[in-house]
Amino acid sequence: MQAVIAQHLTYSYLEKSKNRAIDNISFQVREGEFWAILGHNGCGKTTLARHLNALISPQKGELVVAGLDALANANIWKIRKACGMVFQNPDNQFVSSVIDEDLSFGLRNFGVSEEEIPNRVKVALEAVGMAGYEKRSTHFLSGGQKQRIAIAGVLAVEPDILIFDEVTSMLDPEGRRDVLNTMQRLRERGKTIIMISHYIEEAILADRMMLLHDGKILGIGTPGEILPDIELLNRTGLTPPMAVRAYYDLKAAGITLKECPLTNEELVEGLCQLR
Amino acid sequence: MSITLDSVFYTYAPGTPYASAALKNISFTVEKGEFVGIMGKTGCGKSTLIQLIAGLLTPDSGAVLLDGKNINDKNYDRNELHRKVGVVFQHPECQLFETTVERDVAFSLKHFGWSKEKVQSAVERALTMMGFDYEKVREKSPLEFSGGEKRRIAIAGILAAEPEVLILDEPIAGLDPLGREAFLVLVKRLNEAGMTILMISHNADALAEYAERIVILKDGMLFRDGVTREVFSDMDELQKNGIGVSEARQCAALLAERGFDVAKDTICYEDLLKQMIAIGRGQQ
Amino acid sequence: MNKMTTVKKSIITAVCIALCVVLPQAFHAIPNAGSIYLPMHIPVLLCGLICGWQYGLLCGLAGPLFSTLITAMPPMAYLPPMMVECAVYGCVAGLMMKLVHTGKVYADLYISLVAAMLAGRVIAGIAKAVIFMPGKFGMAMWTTSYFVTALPGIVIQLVILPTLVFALMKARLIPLRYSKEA
Amino acid sequence: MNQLPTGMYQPGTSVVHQMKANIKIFCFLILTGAVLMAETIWGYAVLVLFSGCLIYFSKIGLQTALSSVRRLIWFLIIIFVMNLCFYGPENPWIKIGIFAPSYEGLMQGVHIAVRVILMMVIGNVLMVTTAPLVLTEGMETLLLPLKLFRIPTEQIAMILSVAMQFIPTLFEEADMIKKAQIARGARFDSKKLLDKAGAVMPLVVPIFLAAFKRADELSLAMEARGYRTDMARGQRKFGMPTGFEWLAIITCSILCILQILCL
Repeated sequence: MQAVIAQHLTYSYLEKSKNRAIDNISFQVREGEFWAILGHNGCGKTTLARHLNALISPQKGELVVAGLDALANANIWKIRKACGMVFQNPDNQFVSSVIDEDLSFGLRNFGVSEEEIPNRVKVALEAVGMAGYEKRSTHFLSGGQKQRIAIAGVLAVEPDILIFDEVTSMLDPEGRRDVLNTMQRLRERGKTIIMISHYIEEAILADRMMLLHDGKILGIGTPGEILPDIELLNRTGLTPPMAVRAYYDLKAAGITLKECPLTNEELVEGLCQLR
Repeated sequence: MSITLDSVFYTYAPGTPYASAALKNISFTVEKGEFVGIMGKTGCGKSTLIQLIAGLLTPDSGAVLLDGKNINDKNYDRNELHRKVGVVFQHPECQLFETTVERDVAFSLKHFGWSKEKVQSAVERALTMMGFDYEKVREKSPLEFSGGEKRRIAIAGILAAEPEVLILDEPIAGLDPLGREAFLVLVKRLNEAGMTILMISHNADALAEYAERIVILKDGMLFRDGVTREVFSDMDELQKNGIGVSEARQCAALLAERGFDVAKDTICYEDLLKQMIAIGRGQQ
Repeated sequence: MNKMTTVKKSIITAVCIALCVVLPQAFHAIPNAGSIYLPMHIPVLLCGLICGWQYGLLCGLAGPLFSTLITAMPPMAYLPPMMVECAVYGCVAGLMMKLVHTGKVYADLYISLVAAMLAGRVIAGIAKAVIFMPGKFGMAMWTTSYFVTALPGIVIQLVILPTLVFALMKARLIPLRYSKEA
Repeated sequence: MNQLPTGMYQPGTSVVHQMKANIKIFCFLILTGAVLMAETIWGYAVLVLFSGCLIYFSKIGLQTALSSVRRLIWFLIIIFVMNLCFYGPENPWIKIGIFAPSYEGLMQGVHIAVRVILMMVIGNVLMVTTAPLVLTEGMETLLLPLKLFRIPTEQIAMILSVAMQFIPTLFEEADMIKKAQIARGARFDSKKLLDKAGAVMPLVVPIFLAAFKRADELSLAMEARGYRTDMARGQRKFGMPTGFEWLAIITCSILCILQILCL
């Protein structure tokens, strides 16, 4: 089953403008896949993400999310239920300063019964590793914890697809690790995850990745296919991971590793294998 | 211009449940022209520290000295402090408010008594330095620009005053890779021209590459203060305390684990690469 | 930017209510700020101008109330007349923006603001005379407390509020009133 | 402004602390009515006695209960003196220029002063025993009857909850903006009227821009989480009042009725 099917999506904020936020985007995400969408600021990542959550309806092209046609107005709320979205700034996502109140927000919106709400809240908090935080205030949490609560708020509605729109960009390294670990856990539970980021290191975790530049797709493939292509990364305005850079610099010095490493572990392994 | 903190103590909101980020007995001196990186976990007191240096907070006890003069003395000239110490806060783009870019950048020059020509040339210089075409942007509203551009305009507003000390709080957080690189190169250039730089960052790679000295705070106390190379060489201890080290340093540690001979003070990519080439050649 | 959804108007109202609490505190260090700048009126008027009369009304009622609850300022005894005054500000500002369409944003804003500030002061004065302090609140006291001491505040608000509206339009946080201006 | 104000709330375990916020606000409203209705000496005496009991049961101490009275003491004295001197000029004790103190004036002055003090004491008890957040939650339930007038109470409750949640964040943000502008050399102390307006611009404009940006992002996040104002949502449920709470409501109501009857 395909979680997302996008065909020739095109969108511009000012109608009839030549300045397109996204331009002729086509891709398919299979259920349970972890996608990373990368590009520099203003490349159209966020516009694309908002399409997937029906915050923006497609101007041109076709989009099917979780089997629902995004062009049909009647599907908007169904899509938002099936496809949750977590945003960049953890402070701007809470509707209540009491955690369980905030988590019940989405549930009440989608008509979950009052009896079921406490249980759903509990399960969602456990899933992000914040069990027992129901009655706490959001104001005394660290950035990473806040973002995990925001994820729990989306998770409580039990969506099949989760979109993370630069959720780590305002966090410190510890918070980032926290949130990335949470994503990994969700992926193991079979959720489809689409992560938008400009940290190339985060893309290494993904099954497939997409490079966006000026609203156009420059490349789609596995990290193993995309990341070693330094020329492509440069065109997108990204810098390659250190291991990839080292691979080419070593090659230039006459040392060729068996295959291009993506992580430092693989790089060290590669050096060992020269023996 | 040298900055000295002499056994500074500070408590936030004493006696309330919100009491936080206290500084305890902080002493160190930054000499003119240094590039100092400041690290520490969120809530360790980094931001308090720079606010004390900028004279925005007054220490409970101890003194903050600029060129040997206590900035909290009654007869210390605050205007001089604001002129000599430029502070780029986190998300500086939030400070913009004027109707045109030119007026906003010139805002901090208002009280200097400079001539119109001097103000204009300072504004032009600062905007050009931040990569703008002065004539093109001067009449535009600063609010119309994109996030990254706004940040550059705001920073131009600080640089226009030609401060001797530049304090930066997480200046590259949220920028994309190219923006990050360009900004760090610019800061390095300013530093080479004699400006003292204090930069708070979580980005250990950036600090490893550019800062000469690292100060690390932990729970409001000075945890490390030393040459970048030496501070980062103690990787295990830092990581145990929640401080990340540069990627090159981590990679060097991985190599050492596998029995390769790698110097402990390998913190930049260039150093690492040289040693990896040596290792590779040895292997072959 | 297109028209604002009701969700967005609601949340703008919420931040304006929050600013009724925050702004007076932010002005704290400025001498006499409370009586000169009347900081609590700014978010209320702005909310009315941008979101409409219902939202302005709510902001005018809830803003002072929250401020009393959280910062204990204004004191409980001043709260009811203050709520009436602010509610009228927000409400009238919103109504006037709906009724007045001169084709110039500045003109619309000035007319709406002046009308709102006059109406608020008149109605708060009547309310005080009739309900809150019957017998002791006369014409002389009303003119003094609402106009003479507040005059600088009125002038300052006529400068601040249009500037704010324009800044928000420029930053594309609220839609343009007339598509040509910007 | 390093410090986040928590209002007057002081945690405690007294019976008044433990009452539900909506019941407390309801009682407060009834009592306010009673104070406004009071006309006779006996009416006031009963209310003073009741306030005394209230302070005793809430265990907050006389000091705290009277704290805001002390802050407004000059205001009270001025009101008292004005009433004393101007209220009943028909048969004054003595007439000096426009000052004409009289018995009626004295009574009117006492009347107003006692009324204000009583209101403040009762208000203080409410605010000292209830955390601000809980107070707003309490208010939300009291809004429910407005539904009869087709007022969108759920939307209002949501707005109030979001406003409450934003206050600490905006406090911090406003503080940082202020510091940043001071570091840029902003001065807030100019003398001329129009300069004064200009002087606060560096503070006001960025604070509003930041706040509206937050509003923009949050409204988007709420829509993404399925919020819509055009459809009924689930509602939080509140428990029935406990025995003590019924007692409190009944006592307050009796007080209010007594005051009306004493008229």
